[in-house]
Amino acid sequence: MTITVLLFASYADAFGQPSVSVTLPQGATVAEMITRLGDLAAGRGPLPTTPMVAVNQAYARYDHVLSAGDEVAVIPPVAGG
Amino acid sequence: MTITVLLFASYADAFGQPSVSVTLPQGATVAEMITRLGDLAAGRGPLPTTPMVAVNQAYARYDHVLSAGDEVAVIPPVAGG
Amino acid sequence: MRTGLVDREIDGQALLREVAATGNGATVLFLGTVRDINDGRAVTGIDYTAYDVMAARELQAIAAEASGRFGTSSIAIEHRLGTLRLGDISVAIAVAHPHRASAYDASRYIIEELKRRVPIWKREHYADGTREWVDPTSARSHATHG
Amino acid sequence: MRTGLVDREIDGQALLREVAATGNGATVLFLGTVRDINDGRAVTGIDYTAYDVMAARELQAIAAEASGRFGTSSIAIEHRLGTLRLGDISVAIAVAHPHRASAYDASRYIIEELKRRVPIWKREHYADGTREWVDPTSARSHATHG
Repeated sequence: MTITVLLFASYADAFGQPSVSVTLPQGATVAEMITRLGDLAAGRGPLPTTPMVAVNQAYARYDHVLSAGDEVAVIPPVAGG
Repeated sequence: MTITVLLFASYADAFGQPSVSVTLPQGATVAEMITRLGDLAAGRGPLPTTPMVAVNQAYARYDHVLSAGDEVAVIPPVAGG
Repeated sequence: MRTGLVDREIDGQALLREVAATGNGATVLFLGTVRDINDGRAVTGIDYTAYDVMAARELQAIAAEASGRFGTSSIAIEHRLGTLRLGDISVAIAVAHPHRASAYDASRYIIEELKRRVPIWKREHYADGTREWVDPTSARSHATHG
Repeated sequence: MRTGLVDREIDGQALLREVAATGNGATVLFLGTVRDINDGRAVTGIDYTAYDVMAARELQAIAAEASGRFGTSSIAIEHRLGTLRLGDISVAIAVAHPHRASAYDASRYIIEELKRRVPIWKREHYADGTREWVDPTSARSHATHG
């Protein structure tokens, strides 16, 4: 399945775009998505090894299983306030 | 010496006036002033046995020695805010 | 740093303007207002009176203490005297600081010290027409106003 | 209870009006503003961006948690997005409650949770013309803004 991963702030700057498509096997977890994203990010910038992830607008654990159609986002360190 | 003692709120209501004159010997302490005031208050109302006292607009201890000309006040429980 | 006893409406916005400075990242404004219920009794208004000169001195001393302890001079405090209606602001405390933790702590310090030692008194008017001086040290009066 | 992300100036006075009620004796307004110095660098402005939909949901969740924990629905929160200048209000939190301790605690809870989990980011503009995303988890960045 292909998952569109939303990028923000420094992560969007690193990729030069606000989202990136990641191809994953059915039943892939957040952890696998992050590994794949890390490969794509190689040499681009500040993506840490274990960034925060949101699935369908809620923070998700790394063992969370993704489904086609999920809204997935990688969340840089937040700095509101 | 004669000391004018300022009264406020419930204490002023108890005495029916905003101040009361108390005659004290030279060298009298706050404690003696309060004892004398208690005699004057007998039967009038809510003056407690050990109210807070201010001398010259600062809280004073009961062993504080009064001088003629001091501004003395008996302070009911405060309720600002 | 400014403190005052006033006999007019308190304007919280004006206090905020007084403490604003681009070196401050956090501002805390506390407002005490007249509540409709106290200790289970229906309140319709409050008279505030003070030992004016001493109250002004204590307020100023508290502001100076807070300034020293928490490291900011961006402090403005007003307490209103006279007869207040429901919802009227009786006290306003504005504190600004580079950092939020100290802004909150300074604000809290000021209201707690104000309630502990500034010689101000209040007489509540009740719905049944009676009026009574409030004694926060009495058994009945706990966790009350503000 | 109302929360919102806005792209216009925040009006603290309007939030105070929203939470006013005669059952409340205490109101705490917190304002976060753009500071001229952060981590020792001269700041001239800040861009705020957000993952809008999730940020709105998290803000609303935080308000609901504060309401449940501290027992008041008199809560209004706004966070501004876009480019802010020095002194501009980035966040305003108004909480009113019958009693002051809970008003302070709820206000503090909301700002701490907001900073911990609402997906909002800021890019500071420095006097030397550079711009950088702020990472509060980095070693250099401690006890910073607000």
